[in-house]
Amino acid sequence: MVFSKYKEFVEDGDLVVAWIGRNKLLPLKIEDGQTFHNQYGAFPHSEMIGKRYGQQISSSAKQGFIYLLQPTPELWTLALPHRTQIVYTPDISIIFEKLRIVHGTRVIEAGTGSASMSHALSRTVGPSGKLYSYEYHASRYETALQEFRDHNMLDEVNGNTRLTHRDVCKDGFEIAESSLEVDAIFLDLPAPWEAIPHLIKHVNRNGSTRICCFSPCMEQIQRSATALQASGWCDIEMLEVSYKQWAARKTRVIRVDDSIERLKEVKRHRTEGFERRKERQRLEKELAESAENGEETTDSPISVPSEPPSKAPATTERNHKRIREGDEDYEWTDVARIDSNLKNHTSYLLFAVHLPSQLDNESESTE
Amino acid sequence: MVFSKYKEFVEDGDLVVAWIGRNKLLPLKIEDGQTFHNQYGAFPHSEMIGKRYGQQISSSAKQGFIYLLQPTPELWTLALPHRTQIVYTPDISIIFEKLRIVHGTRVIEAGTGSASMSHALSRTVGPSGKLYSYEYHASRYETALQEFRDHNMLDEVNGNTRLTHRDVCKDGFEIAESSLEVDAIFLDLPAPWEAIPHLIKHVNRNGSTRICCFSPCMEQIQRSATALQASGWCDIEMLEVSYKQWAARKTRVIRVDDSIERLKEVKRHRTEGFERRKERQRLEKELAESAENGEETTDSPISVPSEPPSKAPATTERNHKRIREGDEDYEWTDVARIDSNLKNHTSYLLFAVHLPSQLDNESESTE
Amino acid sequence: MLETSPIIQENSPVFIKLPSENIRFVTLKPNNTISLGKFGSFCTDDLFGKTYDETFEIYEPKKIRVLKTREVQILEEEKKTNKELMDCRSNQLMSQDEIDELRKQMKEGGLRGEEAIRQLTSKSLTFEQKTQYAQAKYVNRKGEKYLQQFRALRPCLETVTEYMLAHDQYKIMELTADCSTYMLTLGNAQPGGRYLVVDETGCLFLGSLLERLGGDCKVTLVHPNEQPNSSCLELWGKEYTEESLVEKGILRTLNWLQVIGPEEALKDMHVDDCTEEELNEMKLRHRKRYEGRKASYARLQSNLEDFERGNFDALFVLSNHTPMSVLNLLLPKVGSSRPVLVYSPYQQVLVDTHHELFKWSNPFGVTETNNENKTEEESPEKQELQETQNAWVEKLIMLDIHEIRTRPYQILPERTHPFMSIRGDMGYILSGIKVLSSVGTMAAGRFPKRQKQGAGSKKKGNTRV
Amino acid sequence: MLETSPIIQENSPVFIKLPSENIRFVTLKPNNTISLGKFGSFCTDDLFGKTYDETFEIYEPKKIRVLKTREVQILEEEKKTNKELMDCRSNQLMSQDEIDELRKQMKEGGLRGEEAIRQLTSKSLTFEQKTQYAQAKYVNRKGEKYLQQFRALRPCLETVTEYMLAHDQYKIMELTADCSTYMLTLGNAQPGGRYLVVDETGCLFLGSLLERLGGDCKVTLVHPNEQPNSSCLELWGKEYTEESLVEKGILRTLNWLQVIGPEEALKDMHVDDCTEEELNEMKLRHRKRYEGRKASYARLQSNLEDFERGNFDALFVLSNHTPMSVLNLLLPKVGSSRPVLVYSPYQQVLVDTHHELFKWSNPFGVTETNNENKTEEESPEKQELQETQNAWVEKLIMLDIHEIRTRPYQILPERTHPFMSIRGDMGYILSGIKVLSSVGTMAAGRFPKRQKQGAGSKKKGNTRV
Repeated sequence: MVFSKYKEFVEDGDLVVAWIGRNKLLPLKIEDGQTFHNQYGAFPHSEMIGKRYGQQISSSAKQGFIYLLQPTPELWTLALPHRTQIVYTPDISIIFEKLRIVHGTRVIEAGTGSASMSHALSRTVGPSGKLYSYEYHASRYETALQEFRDHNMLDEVNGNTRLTHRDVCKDGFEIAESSLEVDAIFLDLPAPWEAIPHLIKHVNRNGSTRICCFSPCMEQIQRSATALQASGWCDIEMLEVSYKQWAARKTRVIRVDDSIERLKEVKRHRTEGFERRKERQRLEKELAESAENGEETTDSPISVPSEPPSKAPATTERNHKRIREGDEDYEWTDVARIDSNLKNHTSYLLFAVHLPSQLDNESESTE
Repeated sequence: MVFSKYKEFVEDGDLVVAWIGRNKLLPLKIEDGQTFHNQYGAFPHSEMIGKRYGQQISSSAKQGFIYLLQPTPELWTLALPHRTQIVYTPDISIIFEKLRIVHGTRVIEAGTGSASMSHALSRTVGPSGKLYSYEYHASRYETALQEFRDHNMLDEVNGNTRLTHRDVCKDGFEIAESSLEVDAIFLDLPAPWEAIPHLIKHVNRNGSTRICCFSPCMEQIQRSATALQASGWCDIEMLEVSYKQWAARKTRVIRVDDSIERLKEVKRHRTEGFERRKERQRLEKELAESAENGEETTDSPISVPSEPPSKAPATTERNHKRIREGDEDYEWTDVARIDSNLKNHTSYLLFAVHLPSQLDNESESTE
Repeated sequence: MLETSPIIQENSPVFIKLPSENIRFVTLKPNNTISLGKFGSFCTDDLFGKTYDETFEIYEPKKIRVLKTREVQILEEEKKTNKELMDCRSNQLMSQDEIDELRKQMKEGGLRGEEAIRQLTSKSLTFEQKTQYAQAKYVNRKGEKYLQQFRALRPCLETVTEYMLAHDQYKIMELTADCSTYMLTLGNAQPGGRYLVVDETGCLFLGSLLERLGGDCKVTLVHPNEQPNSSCLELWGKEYTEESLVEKGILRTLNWLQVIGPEEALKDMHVDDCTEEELNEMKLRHRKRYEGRKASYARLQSNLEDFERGNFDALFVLSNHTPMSVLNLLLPKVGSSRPVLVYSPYQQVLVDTHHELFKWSNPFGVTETNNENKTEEESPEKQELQETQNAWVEKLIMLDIHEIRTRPYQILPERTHPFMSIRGDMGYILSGIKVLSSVGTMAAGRFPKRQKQGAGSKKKGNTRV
Repeated sequence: MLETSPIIQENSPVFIKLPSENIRFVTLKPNNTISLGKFGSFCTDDLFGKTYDETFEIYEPKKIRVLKTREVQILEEEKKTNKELMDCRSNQLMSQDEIDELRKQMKEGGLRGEEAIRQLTSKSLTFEQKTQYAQAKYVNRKGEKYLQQFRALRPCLETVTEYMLAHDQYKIMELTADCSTYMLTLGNAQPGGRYLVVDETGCLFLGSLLERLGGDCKVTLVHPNEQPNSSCLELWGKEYTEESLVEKGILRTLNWLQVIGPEEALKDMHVDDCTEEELNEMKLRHRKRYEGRKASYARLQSNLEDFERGNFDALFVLSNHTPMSVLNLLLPKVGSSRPVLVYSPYQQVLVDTHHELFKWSNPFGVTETNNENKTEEESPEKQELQETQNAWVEKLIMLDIHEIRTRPYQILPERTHPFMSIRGDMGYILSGIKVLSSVGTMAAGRFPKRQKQGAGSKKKGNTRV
């Protein structure tokens, strides 16, 4: 099955997802003798073998660390190489809800793309389910095939996934050796409406079949909706997934009283300075008078060294240094902060249901 | 000007907005001799005259109260009688930002509708600005005219607003006695694209003119965008206003330890009960044996009155009564709660700018 | 494994969705009449053998037929159109004459409701003719009373949640289907998994987990009362009841008192062995009770052993208790590299939890040493870890607070827009992944910055402002 | 009143928006060369007399012309198309041959950048041909270097805020234009108003307020340092500088020390009167300094008197200080029935403030009695209120926390969708209206339920979980 069953220890040949830093994950194929490098140093794979999944690995020079995580479709989605725009986990999870993707579900997916959806589907439908994935683009197909093989997903190697190189819009979904009937269909295609007419052969005869068309533009959705209706799908719904991610942060509690205290210190500071300046002026004046020299000096730079006031305004000094968030010398309050870059849109999700009663319609109309 | 200038005291003849309860506001025309009634009692207007704006007024029987607020366009929006779907304050405020509605702006608005936008525009453009409002629907026009008159908005009575009964899509915006040139245009019409060609006569010759089309459906926006482009508008942008309102609330802090304590009490309670039951069984058995009667009674209702355990589980009792939010006997934490009904959509807002250079285009093309 | 069928059968659980969008739950006992109030009634037997999700019409009293897809499509279109008319700029004044004319037409024509609606709403739905909208709105309201149709839905995450949100949203902690499915996905719920669950949503979430995995999983449910509140489970059918799940070996339950005091809990449940002789002498009822108690004890012992073994594949927390008080007790039982998911109706609760989890750490190996004698067969790597147990701590990384929701649209020709108003409440989800950190390397120089342990977050609670 | 003109003039403030979407601020001194880096340079004189918002092309070194609307429309369309291509499902593999071909074509053809883009992007933008998208994306990036165009924007709420968010978002407390305009609207900002403002956004908000009212208002700005930080004001032009505003009588400023200790503040500023004789004997510079100090004293006195008079038409707070510490000092100065608006980048800060404001009350009339001798001409009603001052308290009602933001769309034929990613940060606004409540009636029976005064919100801060 996809990736492997839950396991505790990292073995030679495993695929791991390495946590490098916040929002920075990398896939790593463990091969004894290899070494992973990043800005914090070298991480020999030999040091990783036998470690627990989730365990921290230090670089050889102990300059930094990574964590080795066991891959899941969700971690894979964050770490995978992008061949196309990918389907992210929030969209995937809503599609699972609406398409009733559960253990045992048989699913058609076209196209495969970067395969983030494929991994999630394969995982959830499990050994009693089946994923039929179609990809039109030749090199993307080849890459996905290799990936599925590496991840133990292919049905030929005890997995549940069948990958086909096909332009489904032109050639449909039929697979020679078997009659294909599915519970759920996911179309992530530029023109889903061209594929929809081919699907009627593959819907359930004795139960409902659900479909999702995933398209970024409103006009694509409108065309797909028309095509679905024409093919006898009903319960046509459209929605967008709105998703935000927040981090817990701290923000300083500063009271007006604090600022008033600082203003008072500034005033005291100035008053002291003023007193000192007055005294200095008096001295200078005496000096000048004694030297018969009337030139004013108050506004020019003064060479007489001015002492700092006895009480340095500590708060002012503090304001000059950058305060670390959560610094114990200050008071903080807990807040939530959203990512500064927000995914405002991925795609519109169009859903519909096909029911056996439609097949009666068809047989009636052909009778 | 719209409503009146800020004032301190309620006078006979004033329009006030009465706060009746959370999210419940009503317009009230103060007329000596009249009385306002609600479920809390009677509120004679005579008691309101001379009171401060913002002051609480008790019902005659002191059973309840209202607050008298001085009307603002925003309070009016919450209190006004709905003649059509209204434009709400969040949309209004974004439209003001995008159309650069400021002191002195000259604005066209069509249609007037329930006039929530009209009030806000009239207020903000102020005495040096001008609002030209158009309404097609005869009875809505009449109602709005009376309302504008009552609210001191009409230009004929020292205000800044001119209301015209007109189908602008058919007959355009021209006003006989003056040449109309404006800085901003707001179209809240079923088919704005029909009105757009008429606007070219009314854009600024020496500066930019901005427009907003306010339409609930995507297809209306698409048509309007095409019409704007055809009329030489540029900088075409579309957006939706997303708005949420939160209330500060408290939620209880309950720790697992609290539940463990309760489980322990239940256990103690049961053990005590079990001991008592065992004792009772023993007594009953003796009784039965002495009476030569072997019938078991433990599972049948028992008539021997069972005493409550010495320590009643107070927490359990508490769980049965409804706890008031913020009850001092409990621990609470502060949270925010959204309204349970969320405005998911009002309208799409389409904006564009008209520049004097377009007028050069036109003169060129007519030359 | 839990069976599911696309076909409605005797004793199947069914959600009946009415034209009014109201939704009801029934278990279809044979030869029973189900009354839908003004929408009519039908006999359960007539549904057996039919497919879930179909739309049925009560065309004569107690007679039902499946509506063909085309008919359903037309009904949907009308319903959407009318919904839009109600939402969308339709607060127009409507003359009494117009209303009366409509009433007359419907009455005299003797039209079936759906036809009346079709006829009226299909007529000139241009934006210019708003008054017609108002008419259609009126007709729709009438129509709802005439349309004798319903859909028979299969229990599923979406439908069960919709039902519960409509009927008792606080009982399920206002949990939306969107939050449940996102937690299941982030939690890597997969067939064969072993999960630790705290679920105070009447086990709505647990039901969704079991549905997704078809019951191919082991779940330990920790609950705050003597018995768990699992009232939502039966909405998935009788196979999903707590009793059935426990019997099938899918579900184990423990209450908090048992979790914190396993020995005492076992002692309380202990039953002295009876000899064969004593057993034979017992009355049948007494013997059954004895055997029941013995079985309960064995089950508790097994549940506790399984719990102590830890290494769960995910932890899901949906609790009215302060999350950290739950997590402190359960995090040590989660496997390394495994996800932890916490739900709350309030973002702020999760912000606090996030801050506390950021600081949370737990010496690794301590829980294993408790049952050292049971782990003799473990790999040498693990033993090595145990030897240097003080050098390793469990921590959480990738902590994030998620807000997920769906925004539904009306999708109709020339009238595409998001629904005007939707449900506002929604919850938040905190996620993290458990890892093992080396205490030794944590002080190293170039390591990524981390917040100082125990950095003071002085609360502004009682201080003067 | 502050003047505005749609025509660019000598010393006008202008925001230059480049094809890269970068935005720069310049004040147009006469006969100056403005360099736009790779986009070329132009002479300021050539902009004078032109209309704001137009798009200019640098068609020869230092020569500019206004682009006609049609040309601008085409550029916009291309830019949007390219933006979409970058956002939208375009992470395709692109062959090096394709890239090289494009490079060659652009180089050999000697096309002007805009023409190259038009030619390439207009070609077969179907969804099937994704590789073309990637090409267009590449061309666009190149194109930005060739397009020698810019727009000359007038300072306004939207543009100034966009500029500040791009250049120093923390200086302006991440205040968005959407929040500013919503506060101005909810705050009923209207010509002739008298406002109390705490603005630590570099006076970005204050600038927006003055822009909206055309300066037809009186504003008292309370600030935390000796002098206010009003660095954003100059972005609206020289008429908007603090000095100019103070001189015109539009702006008064007070720092917190002056607010809490007016007598001492005045005493500190006091200057002994000089006789006419002494003045005549003074050196000019000394005399100027003396007069300056006298004027400062008079201004402070006037500012303080005006502040003490209270009755402001709205209070706007955008402060890094805990809102309640600000509100405690300023709420008594707000007029009854007048709005109070508080901005924060964080919702939680406003939740706390909301809870505290819910409990806040202030005896009414106390502030008036301080300057009793100044209020002799007041109405009998007011005097009556003062007599029973203990019976009335100031409170806030209609407290709400608002979240407002805009969601921009790409609007292109066949390619309509919301922008793929937008700025995530945004602030929140707390609003309320000040009222006068009767202490006597507050205990009456049927009054709407209210939270008990001082109801304990025990913080979970240091307690064990």
